[in-house]
Amino acid sequence: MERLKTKVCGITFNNPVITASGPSGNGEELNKLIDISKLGGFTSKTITLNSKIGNPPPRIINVDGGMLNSIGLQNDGYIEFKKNTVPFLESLNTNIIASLGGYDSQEFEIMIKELNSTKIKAFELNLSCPNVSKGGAVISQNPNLVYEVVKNAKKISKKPIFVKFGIENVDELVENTVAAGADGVTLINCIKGMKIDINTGKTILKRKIGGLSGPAIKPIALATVYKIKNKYPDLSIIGMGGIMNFEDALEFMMAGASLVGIGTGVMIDHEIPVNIIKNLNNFLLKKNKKLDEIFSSAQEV
Amino acid sequence: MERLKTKVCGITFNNPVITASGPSGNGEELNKLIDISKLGGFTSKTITLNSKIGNPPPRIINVDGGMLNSIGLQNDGYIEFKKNTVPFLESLNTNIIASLGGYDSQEFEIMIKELNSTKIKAFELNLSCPNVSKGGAVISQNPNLVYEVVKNAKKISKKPIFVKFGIENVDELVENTVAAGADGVTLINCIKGMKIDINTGKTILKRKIGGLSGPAIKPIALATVYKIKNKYPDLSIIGMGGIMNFEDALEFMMAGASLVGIGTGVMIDHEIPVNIIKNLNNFLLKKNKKLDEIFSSAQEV
Amino acid sequence: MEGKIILKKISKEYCILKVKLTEDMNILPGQFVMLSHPLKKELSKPFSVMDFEDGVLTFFVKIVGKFSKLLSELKENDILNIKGPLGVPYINKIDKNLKYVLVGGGCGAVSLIYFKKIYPNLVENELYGFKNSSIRKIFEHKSLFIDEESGNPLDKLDTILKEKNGIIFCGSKGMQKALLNKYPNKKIYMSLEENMGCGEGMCKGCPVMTTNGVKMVCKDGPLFDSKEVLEWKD
Amino acid sequence: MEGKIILKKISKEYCILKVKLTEDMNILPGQFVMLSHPLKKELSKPFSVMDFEDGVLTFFVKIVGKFSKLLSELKENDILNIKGPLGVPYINKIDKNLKYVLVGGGCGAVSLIYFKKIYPNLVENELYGFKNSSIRKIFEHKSLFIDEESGNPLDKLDTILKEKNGIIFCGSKGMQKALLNKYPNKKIYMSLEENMGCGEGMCKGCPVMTTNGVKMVCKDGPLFDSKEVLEWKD
Ligand SMILES: Cc1cc2nc3c(=O)[nH]c(=O)nc-3n(C[C@H](O)[C@H](O)[C@H](O)COP(=O)(O)OP(=O)(O)OC[C@H]3O[C@@H](n4cnc5c(N)ncnc54)[C@H](O)[C@@H]3O)c2cc1C
Ligand SMILES: Cc1cc2nc3c(=O)[nH]c(=O)nc-3n(C[C@H](O)[C@H](O)[C@H](O)COP(=O)(O)OP(=O)(O)OC[C@H]3O[C@@H](n4cnc5c(N)ncnc54)[C@H](O)[C@@H]3O)c2cc1C
Ligand SMILES: Cc1cc2nc3c(=O)[nH]c(=O)nc-3n(C[C@H](O)[C@H](O)[C@H](O)COP(=O)(O)O)c2cc1C
Ligand SMILES: Cc1cc2nc3c(=O)[nH]c(=O)nc-3n(C[C@H](O)[C@H](O)[C@H](O)COP(=O)(O)O)c2cc1C
Ligand code: FES
Ligand code: FES
Repeated sequence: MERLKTKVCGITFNNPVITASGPSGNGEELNKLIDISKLGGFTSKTITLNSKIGNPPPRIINVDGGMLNSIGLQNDGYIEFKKNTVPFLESLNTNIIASLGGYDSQEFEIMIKELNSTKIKAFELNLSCPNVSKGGAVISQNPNLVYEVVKNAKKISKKPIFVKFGIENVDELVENTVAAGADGVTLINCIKGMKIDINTGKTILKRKIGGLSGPAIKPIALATVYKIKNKYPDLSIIGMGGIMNFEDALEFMMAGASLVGIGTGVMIDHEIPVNIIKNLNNFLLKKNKKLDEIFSSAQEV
Repeated sequence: MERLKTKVCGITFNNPVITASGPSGNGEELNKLIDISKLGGFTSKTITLNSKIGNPPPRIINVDGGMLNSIGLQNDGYIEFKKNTVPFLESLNTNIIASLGGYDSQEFEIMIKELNSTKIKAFELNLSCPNVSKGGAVISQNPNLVYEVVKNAKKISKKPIFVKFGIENVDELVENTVAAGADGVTLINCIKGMKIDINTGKTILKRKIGGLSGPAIKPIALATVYKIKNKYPDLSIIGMGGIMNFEDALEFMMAGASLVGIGTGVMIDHEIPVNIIKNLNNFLLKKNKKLDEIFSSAQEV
Repeated sequence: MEGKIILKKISKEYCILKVKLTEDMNILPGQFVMLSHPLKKELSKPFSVMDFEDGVLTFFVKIVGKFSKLLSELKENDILNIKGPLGVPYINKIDKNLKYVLVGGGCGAVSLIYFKKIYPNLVENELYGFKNSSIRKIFEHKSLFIDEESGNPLDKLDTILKEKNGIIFCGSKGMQKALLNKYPNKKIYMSLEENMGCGEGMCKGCPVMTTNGVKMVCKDGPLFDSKEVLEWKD
Repeated sequence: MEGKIILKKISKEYCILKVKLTEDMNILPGQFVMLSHPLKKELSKPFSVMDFEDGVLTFFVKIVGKFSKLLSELKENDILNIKGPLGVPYINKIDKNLKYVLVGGGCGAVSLIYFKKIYPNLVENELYGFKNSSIRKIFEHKSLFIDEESGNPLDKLDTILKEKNGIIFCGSKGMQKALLNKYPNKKIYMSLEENMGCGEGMCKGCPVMTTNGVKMVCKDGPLFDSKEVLEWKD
C-alpha cells in the first residue's frame, strides 16, 4: 500500500489512518484484536500529571447518530504511563502520538521532559476535554494561556507538537496556537452535549454535560477542518469526528486533514480502522490517484 | 388540553409547541395538511428588507442523524410579506411569531415599525442564519452590534422580542442580548456543517458550508439551553434542535425551555407537532403532573 | 399514511416494490410521494409511482445511497410510511393538443409508464433507456432501450419522433442536456429532480430558476416546459 | 463475526433470538457479546447468552429502547453482527468449593441458565423472577417465579437457600440491594450491568468502584464479589 504513505511534520506514516485519543485506550486490548502496526499511527489516551479515577457512571449514553461520554480522563498519571505503557507502545511498529492533558504550562513541561527520551513520535496537547472541570478545558477558556502552554511546550519538546481543540472559540485558539509555533492541530474533540431522563427530569450524566462524538458531529467537524485549513494552508491537521468508513475519511482529507483519527468508530467495531485503510487503497487504485491529489481538494476553487 | 396551557412573556400559549422558523415556510401549505391553530404558535420564515432569491441548488443534503441546508433566506421581502402573508397568518387562531433578518439596526427598525400594527404576537430576530454571507451572520459576529440591534428593537417594538442564536459565541451574545433588554432567546439555529462529494473532491453545497439540523444536534442544543437557562433563570427560552417526538420536547423543557420549536421534524412528517402535543398531554396526565413541574427540572440539584 | 409491501423484485441496481395502501389515495401520473424512514429521524425521500391500481402503488427504486438501500432491504409484509400525493400531475402542465414521445432514462421511466397507462391517446411512442440489460431481470417493457446493446437512445429517438410530436422527458441531467441541444425547437417538457426536504412547498429546499422567478420542483413541478427553465443566476 | 437468526419468539416485553454463527466461537457462561447496528453508526450493545450449542447462540432480550426494539423487529434469516466473546467467565471468578443458588431478575436469568447447563454440579437451586406471567408465552422454566402471582422472590429464596450455599445474582439494582441487605454475611457474586461503549476494556466507559480501585465491568467483570464492590466516591 505504498500509495497511502504520507509525511506529516517530518514523520513518515504508512497510511493516514490513526486512532483518536481515548476510545482505544493505550492499545493493549486493541492489539489483541487487530494488528495496530498496520495503522498509520496510534494516539494514546490522554495522560495527566497525577492519576485520575475519572467520572462516576454512567459514562456512556447512546444518542441518535452518536454517543455522549463522560469518562473524565481516567488514567494512572504520567509516571505509571511511562513505566507500564510506554514499553508496550514502543514495541508497536507504528507512529505513537502521546496525548497530554494538564492544568498549566508547568504540568505539560514535566510530562514532556519525561517523555522526550521515549520513542514516542509526537505530542498532542489535549486542551479541550469537555469532561473535566479543571484541566485542559480551563486552559482553552484562556487564549493567552493557550499561547503560553504551546510556546513553552515547543521550547522543551524534542518532538512535533499537535494541539487538540473542540469547536468552542476554535478560531482564536488556533490563531494563538499557530502563533506559538505548534506543528499542527487536531480537530475536533467532542462537542458539549446533554441528555435528560424524562422520568426523573434530571440529566443522565452526573456531571450533567458530556461530550458528543460519532457521525452526528461529522458535518461540524468537516466544516471546522475546512475553515482552519482555509486560513492556514500550511498547517498540518489531524481530522476527526464521526469517521466510520473510508468515505468519511476521504471527506476529511479533501477538507484539509493530513491524517484522520478514528475514535467512536473503534468502539463500535475495532475492524473499522483496518477496513478504512484497505478501502482507501482500493479507492485510490480505482481512481488511479495519489494521496496528494486528494488532500485539500475541496479547498481549491 | 388545559394542562398544556402556558404563559410566556405575557402571551398565553395553548401549548408549548410551536414551529421553528423556516422549515414550515409561512404556513399556507402546512395549514392544508394540519390545523395550525392546534399548535401553541407558528413562527414564520425569516423575512428581510429586500426580497432574496436564496442560494442555488442543491439546498438540502441528508446526513446521518439530520440534514444540511443552504436555503439562504429565500423570501419576498417584508412588504410583500405584510401584504400577502400577514392576512393569512392573522386568520390563524394561534400565536404568530414573525422572524426578522437584517444587516443592521436600521433594517430591523423599518420592519418592526411596519409590522407593529399587525396581530403578530412577537418578533424573533434571527441573528444567526449560517447561510447568508452578509445578513444576520454579520451582526452576530459583532457582539456590540447585537446589543445595539436588540436595544433599538426593544425601543421600537410594541411586541416582545426574542433573539435567535446558534452555538457560536452564544454566551457573550446572550449576555449582550439580555443586557439590551430582550424578552427571550431562541436556541439554537443550525450549526455550521459540510459535506464533500468524494467523487469530485468538492463540497456538495455551492456555498461550501451549510446548516446542520435534526436529531444530530439535539444533545448540543439541550446543553446550550441548559447552560443559558442556568445563567439567566428568568429568561424565556424557545428551545429547538432535533425535536422529533414528545420525549425530545420534554427534554428541552426540563433543560429550561418555555416553548419548543419544531423545524426539521415538520419536514420529515408534518404530523409531528400535533403528535407531540397529544403525547405531551398524555404523559402529564399519566404522571399527574403540571407543566410547571416539568419546566427546568434538570436545573435543580 | 401507511402501506404494506406485497411484492418485491430486486436486481443489483434496482428494486421494484408493490405497496398496498391502508387508506384511499388518488395519485395521477407525474405526482410523487415521500417515503419515510421508519424511525422518522431523517428526511423522507421522493419517489414517483409507476403504477397505481386497486390501492396498490408500484415503485421503481434505483439503489444509490442510504435510504434507497434501506428500501431495497425491506421485505414483503413490511410497512412503509407514505406522504402524498405531491406535485402537479403532468396532465395539468402539458399542451393537451399534442401527442408525445415519452423519453425516460433509468428510473425516469417510472412516471412516464404510468402516464402512458392513463393517457394512451396522448402518447405517440415510448423510449426508456437503461445502461445495461440486467434490468430485464426485474422489469420488461416493449420500449426498453439498452445502451450497452443498442448505442445512444437519442439516435433511436430520431427514428420514432414525428414532426408534430412533443416530448416528455424524465432522466439524467446529461441526457436532458443532449436532448435540448438536439431539438432546440421542439416542445419539450422535462420532469426535474432536486434534493427535497418537505416535498410540500414549505421549506424552499428544491428550487429551480424559471422565467417566472424561483419555483419549487416539489410544489410547482416536477414537470416544467424546457423553455421556462433557466440556468441559476445569483 | 456474523450470525443468522434462525428462530425468533416475541412477547410484548421480551424476545428470544437463536442465532447461527458463521464462524467458530467458544463462549462460557457469564461472558457476553456486543451486537452491532447494521449500519455501524451507533454503539454496539452488550447481551449475555442463554445458551450456546452447535454454533447457535441464544439471546433473551428485554425490549427497552431503540436498539433492543430494532433487535426485536428482526426476522428469521436476518444477519446480526456479533463481537465476542467478552468478559470473564463466571467460573474463573467464583469459589468452586461452594454450591450456589442462582438468582435472576428478568433477563438477568440469561447467563445463569447457561451456567446451570454447563456446571450443574455447582448449582444447588435456581430462582428466576419476572414481573408478570406474559413471559410464559415465550419462555418456560421450572424455576420461574412470577411476582404478580407469588409475591416477593426473596421470600421464596429464603425457603430454598441452604446455610452452605453461595449466591450468584444477576438482576435489577433494586433487587440486588435487597439481597445484599438480607444476607450481609453470605458469599454473593453479582453480575453487574453498566452502559458500555467498546465492551473490550479500552474506552473506560463501564467503571465500577472496587476495593482494588476502578475496574471495568466489561473486562474485569461482569461478575464481582459483593464484598469487593464499593459505592462510587469522587
Ligand atoms: C454484560 C451485560 C449483559 C447484558 N445482557 C443482556 C441480556 O441478555 N438481555 C437484555 O435484554 N439485556 C442485556 N443487557 C442490557 C442491554 O445491553 C441493554 O438493555 C441495551 O443496551 C438497551 O439498549 P436500547 O438501545 O434498547 O435501550 P436505550 O435506548 O439504551 O434505553 C435504555 C433505557 O432508557 C430509556 N430511555 C431512553 N431515552 C430516555 C430519556 N430521555 N428519558 C428517560 N428514559 C429514556 C429507554 O426507554 C430504556 O428504558 C446486558 C447488559 C450488560 C452490561
Ligand atoms: C420528484 C422525484 C421523483 C423521484 N422518483 C424516483 C423514483 O421513482 N425512483 C428512484 O429510484 N428515485 C427517484 N427519485 C430520486 C430519489 O429521491 C433519490 O434517488 C433518493 O433520494 C436517494 O436517496 P438515498 O438516501 O438512497 O441516496 P443519498 O444518500 O441521498 O445519495 C445520493 C447519491 O449520492 C452519493 N453519495 C453519498 N455520499 C456521498 C459522498 N460523500 N460523496 C459522493 N457521493 C456521495 C450516493 O452514493 C448516491 O449516489 C426521485 C426524485 C424526485 C425529486
Ligand atoms: C469514550 C471517549 C473517550 C475519549 N477520550 C479522549 C481523551 O482521553 N483525550 C482526547 O483528546 N480525546 C478523547 N476523546 C475524543 C476523541 O479523541 C475524538 O476527538 C472525538 O470523539 C471525535 O471523534 P469520533 O467521533 O471519531 O469519536 C474521547 C472520545 C470518546 C468517545
Ligand atoms: C430548511 C431549513 C430552513 C430554515 N430556515 C430558517 C429561517 O429562515 N430562519 C431561522 O431563524 N431559522 C431557520 N432554520 C433553523 C430552524 O428554525 C431551527 O433553528 C434549526 O433547524 C434547528 O431545529 P430543528 O433541528 O428542529 O430543525 C431553518 C432550518 C431548516 C432545516
Ligand atoms: S422540498 Fe420543501 S419546498 Fe420543495
Ligand atoms: S465498555 Fe469500553 S471499557 Fe468497558
